[in-house]
Amino acid sequence: MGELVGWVFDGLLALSLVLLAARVVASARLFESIVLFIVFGLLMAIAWARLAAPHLALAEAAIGAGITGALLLSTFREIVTDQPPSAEAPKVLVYRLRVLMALLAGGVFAVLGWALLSIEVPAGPAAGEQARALVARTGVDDAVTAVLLDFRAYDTLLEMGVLLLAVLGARAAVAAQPPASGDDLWIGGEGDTPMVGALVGLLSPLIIIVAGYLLWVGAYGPGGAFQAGAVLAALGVLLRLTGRLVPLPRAGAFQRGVLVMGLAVFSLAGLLTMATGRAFLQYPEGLAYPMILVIEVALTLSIALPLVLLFSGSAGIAAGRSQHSP
Amino acid sequence: MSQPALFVLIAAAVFAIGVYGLLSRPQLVRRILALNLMGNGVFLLLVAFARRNPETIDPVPHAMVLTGIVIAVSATAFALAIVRHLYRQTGEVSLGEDRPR
Amino acid sequence: MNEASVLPVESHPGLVLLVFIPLLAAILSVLLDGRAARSTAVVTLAGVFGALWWVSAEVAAASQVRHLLGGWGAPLGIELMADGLSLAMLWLTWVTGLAVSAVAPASFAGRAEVSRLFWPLWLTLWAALNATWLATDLFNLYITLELLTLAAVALAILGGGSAALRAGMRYLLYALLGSLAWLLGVALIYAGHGVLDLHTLGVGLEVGPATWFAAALMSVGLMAKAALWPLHGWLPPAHAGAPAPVSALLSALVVKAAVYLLLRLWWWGLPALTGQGVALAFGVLGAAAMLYGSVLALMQLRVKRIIAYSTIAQLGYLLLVFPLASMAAWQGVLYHALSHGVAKAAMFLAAGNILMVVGHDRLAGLPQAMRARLGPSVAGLVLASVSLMGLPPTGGFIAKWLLLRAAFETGGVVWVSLIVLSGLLAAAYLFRLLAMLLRRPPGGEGDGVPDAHGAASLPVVLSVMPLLLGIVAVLLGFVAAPLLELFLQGAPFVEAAP
Amino acid sequence: MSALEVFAALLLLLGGFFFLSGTVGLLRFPDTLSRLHAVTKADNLGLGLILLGVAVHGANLVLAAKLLLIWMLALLAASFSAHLVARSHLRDEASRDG
Repeated sequence: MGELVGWVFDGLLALSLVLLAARVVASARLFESIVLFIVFGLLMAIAWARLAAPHLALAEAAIGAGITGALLLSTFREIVTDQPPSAEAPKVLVYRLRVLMALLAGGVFAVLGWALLSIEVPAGPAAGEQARALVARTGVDDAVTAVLLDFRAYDTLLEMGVLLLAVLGARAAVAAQPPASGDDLWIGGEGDTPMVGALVGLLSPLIIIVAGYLLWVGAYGPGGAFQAGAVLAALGVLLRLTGRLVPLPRAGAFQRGVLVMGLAVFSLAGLLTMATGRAFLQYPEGLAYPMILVIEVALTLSIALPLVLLFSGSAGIAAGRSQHSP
Repeated sequence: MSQPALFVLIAAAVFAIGVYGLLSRPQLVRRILALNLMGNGVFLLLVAFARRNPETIDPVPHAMVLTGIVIAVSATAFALAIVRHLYRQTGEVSLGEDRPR
Repeated sequence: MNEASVLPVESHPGLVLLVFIPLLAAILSVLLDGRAARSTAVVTLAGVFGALWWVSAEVAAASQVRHLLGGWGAPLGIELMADGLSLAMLWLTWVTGLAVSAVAPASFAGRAEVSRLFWPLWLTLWAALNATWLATDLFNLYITLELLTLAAVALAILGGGSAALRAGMRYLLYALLGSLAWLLGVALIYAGHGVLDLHTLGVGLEVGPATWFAAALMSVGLMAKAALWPLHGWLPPAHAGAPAPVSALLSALVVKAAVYLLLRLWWWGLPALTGQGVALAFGVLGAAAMLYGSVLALMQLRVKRIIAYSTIAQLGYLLLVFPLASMAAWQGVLYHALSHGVAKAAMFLAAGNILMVVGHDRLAGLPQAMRARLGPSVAGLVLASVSLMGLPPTGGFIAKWLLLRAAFETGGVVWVSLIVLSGLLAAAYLFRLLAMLLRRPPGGEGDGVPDAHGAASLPVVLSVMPLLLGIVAVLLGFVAAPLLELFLQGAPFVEAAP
Repeated sequence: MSALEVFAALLLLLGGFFFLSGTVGLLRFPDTLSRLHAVTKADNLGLGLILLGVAVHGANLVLAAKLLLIWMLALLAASFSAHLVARSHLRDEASRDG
């Protein structure tokens, strides 16, 4: 009985994912596509949960659907135009091209599906088995956290570089021209409502507690720096939307520090272990857990701030009320 | 059909839908959406394969996908920043055919 | 006492330093927000040089050097590995980096925000390049590829107008698609083999349809990033539209990273698959790139465009190692990568100078008044062109001579004639470029040369750098023997019996 | 099946029914405000019932406390977003009339 319910659930979930993906692509209205993509992300989070990947369910809901969705919506808000659907190439040609593209995509699906189903479980020494076998030697109990911050910590470190580059790159896009003034994401265009203050007052401490909890629990179970950082970033997005954070054209020294802190702490930790005659990021016995914890705290802040800055579309942010008059 | 096999096929379908979207919709935000769909397809694939043996779930793909999600949001944010500034400068939201020289 | 002997042989600290010196410098440059950029660059260059010297000595002795990050080792952990091929790319990166770091302050003078962003972006790009040359883990390479992509696109749009944004967006879409194809291939390989390490994978590989499909996907992804025909569409606008120092980096190094990985993937990761069919396919693609790029370079009307299309053509040579498959071909390809990198950097910097002084880079005669100022740049352009054409005694000559020899020995008449034809085409578009630049402007003065701001002066460092790089491109022709000896450590071929 | 489990199942079913009616309301009601009315009220009640069902099924005080927290947060989010949607709707109406 339970198995059957699971089957029906998985089947519906799978069907919804495919239909949603198709609608995201096919919908005539961009807004609809974006909203459906966010819904797709939320269903992906459920799929992760079904596939026994709670870490990913958390990350997907916060980052994949949440932050990405916020970024897409704020972009939509800025670029939405009343341009009629441009009179493109002759209809017949477009139609033929579409058929060709659909055939190509169908081919990708067929070949990919065939290749995937032909894969058998590898016989040789697999990374995964070793990972599970050696978790006990890492100072954390959770296998995914062990992979992220010990076995393959170098990946995680470089990934922080990608996030930093996204912030720098977004600034490079502006560098050619003066920052646009007056654009604001603040939703309270006609002055605050009492509800906004109440919400921010209630949620802010709660979100900080949740982020702290996620960070701490990462050593034992689903959670960790990425989930915690994404939740903190969500707080930043909320504060930015409600005018509690305002954009700045330049980042101050403190914010620049937070921006690179994760990368810096992580790198220095690795160079420190190397200076004591070990391999890069080969944590000394007994010090693994404290070192990982320090790195994770730095990572959390250095994940949250870039995401907020990218959403804000500015080089820096500051506390304050937006200058909009009622 | 087992649960991993079902999701592996769904992953392939989502990836292929993303390919179609990337090819057929020139609007830049839509292209970015399509790339994100393709990325989600790959992520789903990795995690579904990690569960082939229900007793021993492979943590390595989980870590890879977590990394991949952060990279995806970084690339998306960067791409959207370019789209926004391209729109501010030119009013365009898609790339016309580039005429060489 | 020798430091290296204390450490476990498999974890040489130099490899880590090669990645982390530029990375820490990038962090520092974000913190300092554009201040002290020069001293940061000098320290970084010196540090990387030291680490590179140290690692080179080890490689010369032991043929390859590794570092097991975290002390785990493959298949669980990530490894770094340096062999001759890595060293060649590391040194090329250092030389190009030296030139670019030297000209950047003058090149971006007066544009505070641009130079504030240039340093962290370039230093991160450097770290990402070095990480790519040293990586052996397929998923780690996905991350370094993304680092390269984001840094390269950000640099390409730096300070540009809407045309640069458009070109950057196109570049980004191609590159992200390439990354996704790579990632999908990695997922397939991990599902089928349970490992991500290139060398572990290469040993005792059992080949199924999924592995073939993965290899094809990863190759197509890399081709998109390397602008190999027919996925080259993004390169000319992006490389021609970027600031000159950035064009030099993109053309000498970034596109080569993708070709480098193509070689690593097939010759190290999937040697069992690298047979006749694959070799022929890559040979045909390489030939198409060589001919197509050359013909289009012949048709361009702007200096930077010619150089950009020339990049497409010259990258095609690197694929010839697949059909020729011999030690001579390997040597030739390796040396071609080096000499092309140096020559291209010289040419883009020279083109940047022309753009700066004349105000445009259309193919018209240089006005008399500006010839003196542009003298060293044009001289550098000439030397670099001589090397690209493959005339003695340059580095390009050595590369093309080795390739020709390989084609005679193992290839056959088709490949020989291809190399000869492509060399002639290169000579044609480069002579055309030089002749158009050096002719007397038609109609005496004027000829629509924008004149008022044409009088921009040229800082000395900008002026001489193309010439210096041009000289290096020539000198490469004289030091080939010792360099090749080092860079052939760990090559996938053995010297044919004499 | 124990009596407790039957009770939990009933709560879950009832919660599902409210969710369903909320969705029907969302689809069938004529204008923004009445749709909002249907979806917020019915869904909040439905969620509450389902969480209660889960809590009864789990029979664990810590779990129940967590579920209560979830419900409170969902209520907060729902009321706030309903408020904003309604406000934006009224503003649109005003601008259209004026």
